[in-house]
Amino acid sequence: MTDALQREPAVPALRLAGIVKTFPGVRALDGVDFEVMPGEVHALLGENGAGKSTLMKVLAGMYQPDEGRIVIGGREVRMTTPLEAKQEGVVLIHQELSLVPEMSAAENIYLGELPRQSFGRVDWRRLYARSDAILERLRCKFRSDATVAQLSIANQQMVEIARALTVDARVVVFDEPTASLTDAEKVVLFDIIHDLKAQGVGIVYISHRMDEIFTLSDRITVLRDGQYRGTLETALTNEDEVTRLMIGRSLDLSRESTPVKAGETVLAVRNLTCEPYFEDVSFSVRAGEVVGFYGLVGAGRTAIAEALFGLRNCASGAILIDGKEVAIGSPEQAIALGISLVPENRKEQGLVLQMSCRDNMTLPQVQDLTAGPFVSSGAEIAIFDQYRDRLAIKTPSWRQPVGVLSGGNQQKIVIGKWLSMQPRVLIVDEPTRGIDVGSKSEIHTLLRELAAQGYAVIVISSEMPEILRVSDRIVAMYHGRITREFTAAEVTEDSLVQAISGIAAPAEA
Amino acid sequence: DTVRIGITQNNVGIDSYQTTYEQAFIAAADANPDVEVIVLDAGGDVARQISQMQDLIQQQVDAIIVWPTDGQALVPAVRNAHREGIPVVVTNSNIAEAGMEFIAAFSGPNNIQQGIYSAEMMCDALDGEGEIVQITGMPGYTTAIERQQGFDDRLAEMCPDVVQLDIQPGDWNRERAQRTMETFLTRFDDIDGVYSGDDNMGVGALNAALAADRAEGMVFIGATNFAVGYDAMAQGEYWGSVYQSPVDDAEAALQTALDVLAGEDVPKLNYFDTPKITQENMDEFDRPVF
Amino acid sequence: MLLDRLKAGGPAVARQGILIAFIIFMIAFTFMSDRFMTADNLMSVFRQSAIIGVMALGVTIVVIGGNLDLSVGSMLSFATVLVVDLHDKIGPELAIPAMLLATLCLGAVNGFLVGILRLNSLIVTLGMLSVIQGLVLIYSGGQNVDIADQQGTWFAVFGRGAVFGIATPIVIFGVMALFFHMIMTTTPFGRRVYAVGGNPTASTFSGIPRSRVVFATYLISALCVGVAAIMLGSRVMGSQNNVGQGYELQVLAAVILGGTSLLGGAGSVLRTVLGVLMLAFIQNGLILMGQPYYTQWLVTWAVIIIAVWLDVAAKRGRLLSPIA
Amino acid sequence: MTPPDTVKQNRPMQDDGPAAPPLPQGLAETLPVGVSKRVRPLLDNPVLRWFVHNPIWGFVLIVLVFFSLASDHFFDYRNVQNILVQTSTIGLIALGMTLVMINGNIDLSVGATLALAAAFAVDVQSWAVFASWGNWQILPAVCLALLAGITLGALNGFIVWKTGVDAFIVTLGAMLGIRGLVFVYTGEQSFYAMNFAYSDFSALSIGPLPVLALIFVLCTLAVHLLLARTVHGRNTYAVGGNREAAVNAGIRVGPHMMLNFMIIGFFAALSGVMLSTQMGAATPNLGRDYELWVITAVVLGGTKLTGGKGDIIGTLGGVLAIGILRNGMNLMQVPAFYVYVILGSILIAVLFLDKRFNRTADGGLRL
Ligand SMILES: Nc1ncnc2c1ncn2[C@@H]1O[C@H](COP(=O)(O)OP(=O)(O)OP(=O)(O)O)[C@@H](O)[C@H]1O
Ligand SMILES: Nc1ncnc2c1ncn2[C@@H]1O[C@H](COP(=O)(O)OP(=O)(O)OP(=O)(O)O)[C@@H](O)[C@H]1O
Ligand SMILES: [Mg+2]
Ligand SMILES: [Mg+2]
Repeated sequence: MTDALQREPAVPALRLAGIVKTFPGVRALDGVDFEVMPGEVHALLGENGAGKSTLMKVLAGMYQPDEGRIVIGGREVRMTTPLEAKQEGVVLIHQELSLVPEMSAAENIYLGELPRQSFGRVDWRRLYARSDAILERLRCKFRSDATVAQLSIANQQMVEIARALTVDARVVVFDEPTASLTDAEKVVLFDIIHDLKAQGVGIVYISHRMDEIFTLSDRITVLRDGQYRGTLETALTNEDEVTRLMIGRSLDLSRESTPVKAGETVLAVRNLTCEPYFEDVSFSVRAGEVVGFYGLVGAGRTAIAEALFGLRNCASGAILIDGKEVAIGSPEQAIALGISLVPENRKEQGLVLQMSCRDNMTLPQVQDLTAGPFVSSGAEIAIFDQYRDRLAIKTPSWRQPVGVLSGGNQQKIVIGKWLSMQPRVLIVDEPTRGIDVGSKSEIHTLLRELAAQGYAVIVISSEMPEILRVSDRIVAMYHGRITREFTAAEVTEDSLVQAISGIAAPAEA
Repeated sequence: DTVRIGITQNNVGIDSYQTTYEQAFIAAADANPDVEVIVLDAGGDVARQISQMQDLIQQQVDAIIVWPTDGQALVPAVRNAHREGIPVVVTNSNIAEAGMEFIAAFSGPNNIQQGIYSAEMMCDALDGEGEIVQITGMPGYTTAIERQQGFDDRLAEMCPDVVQLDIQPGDWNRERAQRTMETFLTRFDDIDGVYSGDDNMGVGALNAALAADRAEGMVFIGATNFAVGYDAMAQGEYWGSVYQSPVDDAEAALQTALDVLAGEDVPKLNYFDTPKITQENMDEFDRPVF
Repeated sequence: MLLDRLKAGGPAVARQGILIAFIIFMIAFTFMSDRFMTADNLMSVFRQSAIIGVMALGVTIVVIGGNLDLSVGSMLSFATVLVVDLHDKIGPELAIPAMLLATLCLGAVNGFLVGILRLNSLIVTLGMLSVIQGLVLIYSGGQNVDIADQQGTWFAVFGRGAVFGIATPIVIFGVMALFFHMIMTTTPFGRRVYAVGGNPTASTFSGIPRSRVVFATYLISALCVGVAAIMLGSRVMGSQNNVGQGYELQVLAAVILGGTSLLGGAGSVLRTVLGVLMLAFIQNGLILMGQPYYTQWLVTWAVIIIAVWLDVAAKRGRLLSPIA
Repeated sequence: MTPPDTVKQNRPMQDDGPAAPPLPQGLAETLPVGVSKRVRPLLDNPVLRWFVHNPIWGFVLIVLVFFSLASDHFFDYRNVQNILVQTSTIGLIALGMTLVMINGNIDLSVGATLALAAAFAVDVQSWAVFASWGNWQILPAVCLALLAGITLGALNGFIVWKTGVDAFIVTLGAMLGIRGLVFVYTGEQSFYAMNFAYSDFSALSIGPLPVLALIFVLCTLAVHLLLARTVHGRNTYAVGGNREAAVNAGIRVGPHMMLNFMIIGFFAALSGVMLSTQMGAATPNLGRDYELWVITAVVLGGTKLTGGKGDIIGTLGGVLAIGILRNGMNLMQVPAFYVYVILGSILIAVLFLDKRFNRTADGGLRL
């Protein structure tokens, strides 16, 4: 940490004072103060829906605050558009990717300020040279003329991050940049943050991952329900204190593996092949156990889930439920067989954003919640209330369109939607991406409970702690093949890392 | 040896008149072994008709018959044909004054005269006094404009005491005319007569009046006597119209073109007769086939 | 300010921007023409709007499902020509079901192309508009069709009759509007249509048979056209081959005025009724005021933009769009 | 927690980049997974691959072959000229429509704008002020017509920008309203140009190319360059591909869209002027339904209705396809009633083929 005595009474790079922002029915920010010094990494923490992203959008000129002042480099500013914010040297790396899929990485990096030649022509050479240099710095392996749609999510995130390096920024905001990065890219990102810091840039870092917060930040500010809760020196605090400030209680983060009495095999997969995504995959899941699928992004885990849910045609192999071979041709059939899938991408695959929370939650079973020919509103609300309480979903009412909820609460709606189906096999794909620590541990507890109640649960995750915490068995995948299976007892971090990176010899014939 | 004649029509299928015209034209051409015809339809679009003229010129047909979608807009296209030495016969509704020097002949009814006839029948029926409304064809189309012009001018001249309360379009469409008439009926307590751009719309107006119980004593006058109009006339509900046969129209057009090609001295304007038809003299006419 | 009130009132009131525009218009017309606010005139406008209105109900459902239907205009020509032509050939009691069946087949073709093959609905229905127009012409040989015995047939009841003193078209329109409103707001099918229009991918992931739902919306639209054709045929007692020409855009304008989003997933059948009535009253009001017909187009321009603007502004809580 | 060192070691093993090894190299970028194995070998040939990506040009080729076999007049040099001139009307508007649609908007008012511009172009010539200008009286008339188009486009764009109402709705309203203006202005009558020099212009040729066709070709080239090479062109894709991202990146989306609406207004007006020179007149009903044909051509050319994707080469293919079909059917004297059926069916068929070949990368999911 910087020597406190040497620190001049420097002008803060950024100061937000008394920011208030209301949305219809929600007071998202309620007089928030926030300050970042040049060369400081200031972490912003809070539960899902605490108002972190909203605060940053106010800073980036995307929202107009109802009240409050924004002071950048000692000068009060009013920013009505993102353009003005950019000109003030504020760069926001968005939580939800903000890219144009059909355009090249380079064009995305320099979106809005493509280098020009005469007659308004794009200076392609300069564009690609500069972008390649930035990607080089980020140690990305793809070229800047690659189309963004064809990049993996992680690489798309890197493109988003690359934008921070295009301008002489005074303040850079990273809003959950690591949610879809692998560990390797994380390391690069942290290096970049250190570089920026050394250049005297003020950095705001938002994340739900405590380990990152504690390795990176100098100070931590906590928001709760749109209100400022306090600022802590990272060096002088600990996870427990921060958590308590955030959610008002401590968390028990011990590993939750009440040994299960695994029952009958519910789901078995034999030599399932679905090129080019995965090949010759065999595994089984018993009632009462949680099987974790771990692997690098693109290893083929999602594709397996999709195949089980009737969304992919598989060339060969068999899926057995209760020992009987079944053909699953559509999600409808999968649901009828008692399979539920919490998909990976909640916005595109999980939710109808303009529909109400309740309607989203009951969507797969609305056909059955009827009184005569009509949907029974009472039954629906009962289900909604039950899972709102169980998952601690924060929303003013069931009528709220799901699109305006915070990311974490949206995710909970999706989980609630599939839990309410009372499935026999529950597949959750990246269930806690972007979810705050409190809810995360609730979801973990919940997954364990479900198993204990006799559900067969499959958890796909790219977060090792999560996998280790919830799984009874762990299936490791590499390049579309299962490389090894571990029991909770035998697994170690090292062996798992080896299994997913193709170092260990595949355990198949 | 055979002659090749191209025809581009206005909008076949939009009403029975045009359809019957086309059938009669093809039938007449088939009956004559020396004629080969190329039959095109502009679908009501001027620009498409001009393309079709270009296509016909390019195919070097011996003569072109055109039923203008718009009398003004076709002048340059007709001039082109003229320059290429292809005689043009205009059918049904005439081309604008500026184009007259480029055409070989016009053959068809006189729409202005028809408007005049209708005005005269209206005056007679109302004894030179009363309040009427007018429902015109599709706005912007020559036939509609000419009939309205003939009617308005003659009416003002012949019986200045007949007041036109309002003029609204019915788009050659019976249902739309019916709707327009319904609004007229709410708006005006007294309507003594209705002039419609054709009988199809006229019967729509009649329907509206019947439904409102106000048809009694109301004078309905149209143009282009359709079968429905003829029947309504027979029942005494419809006063009069202008009798115009698409078969005559088509045959006259073809014959004019053949005469031109044969080098005969054809007058510029060949109007075929479109007499008044009223309840009194309707026995002299056959029921229209369309 | 009105807008602040809207905002303060929360979403329930905010969604009624169009209703407010409608009421303003009605008041304005009442002052400008003394014939406007009379029972006769209102009834006459209701009756006139029934045909377009019934079609608009079906199109609303298609649009909520995330698609467009531009083929309704020529489908109306098709259905009307068919029912009128068959009336004299096989009698009304057979003509009506035969026509409905044929029209549903056309709807099924739309549904198959858009729902099952997933082709772009704008272009498919545009193509079908042309195809169906051709079919009508081929069927009728381009001749108008008429019902010979206009006085004697009970078929007249649909367009000219009355039920309890209310014109039948109004009754049919009203009943169908309520029926489809119920379907869309209270049944699982309705929910599914909203979901499919709102997010087709998420709907599939929720086990909704998306193809079948879209297919069904096109059947409904065709059914509505069939019903409209019965009313039209009965009202006119005849038909031209192009009676429905241009209806597709009027219907679409009404649906949009009703606040249904062209992106799908949002909208309401009852509010489409409002849109239909609004357009009909504008037309009627201006003619009553003795305006030439083209002012009606100019006013419609202004009304569409102002009304939809009020609507979206109320939803987002500010008048100007946030686009920089 | 994973110590960073472990991860660093693993780095070389990790796959990055667009095509993860399980996907067949190379093909991943060229074609979506949905394409059947039988088609794949064809794609090694770059010419065939180009046609698969631009199916409309394949269709143009087929139609060309078909009509040249079916009609001896088809490949006449005069007929080719005709096709070019006939295509230019819809083609010019389609250029502007491509921009607007890539932007994620649409413009339904072009047909009415065309009519208004044509009316201006023809009427203003005869204003008394210009009586002494001789043939130069055409100049202010044409300028005024083009200005009217640009103004109406600007109006549409401004409304879309400021109100946030969907362009479909704004321009649907404008379609009715501007047509109303045309009728107000013309008093329902047609105008004609007294000066035959005006309509003679349309008959001029430079070398083998009619002037009208030449104007179309030049405009096509210009818009192609605009779209592919300039910052404005790239921003057009950005705004349509992800409007929110474009806003976030500081592109001034409102003025940007307004500019594209002005461009389409200009082209609609230019098209109207060119049509009126062919007619030497202007009629109030000019350009009815053109918006639908233009949109059809642009979509057939591969532009996505939702925006973000499309190009001028495809659009050119789309307008040629429609122009050739129309012309060919005239030459073959297809009966009017069947023209409707054939045009409609072909439209749907092309869409179907396009879907077969260019299935977008939904990753082979059965959605
Ligand atoms: N456009 C909007 N309209 C209405 N409410 C909104 C809108 N955007 C955010 N909110 C509400 O404001 C609150 C704060 O949301 P915000 O996205 O800032 O949370 P967050 O702290 O970033 O959460 P997360 O960790 O899940 O990303 C939430 O309750 C959310 O529902
Ligand atoms: N190289 C790639 N390019 C484009 N899309 C890909 C690629 N690899 C995978 N995908 C898409 O991403 C989805 C997930 O793929 P896959 O099952 O291989 O990943 P995964 O192991 O679940 O990894 P993660 O979910 O963490 O991204 C699939 O639907 C697939 O279509
Ligand atoms: Mg957030
Ligand atoms: Mg995955």
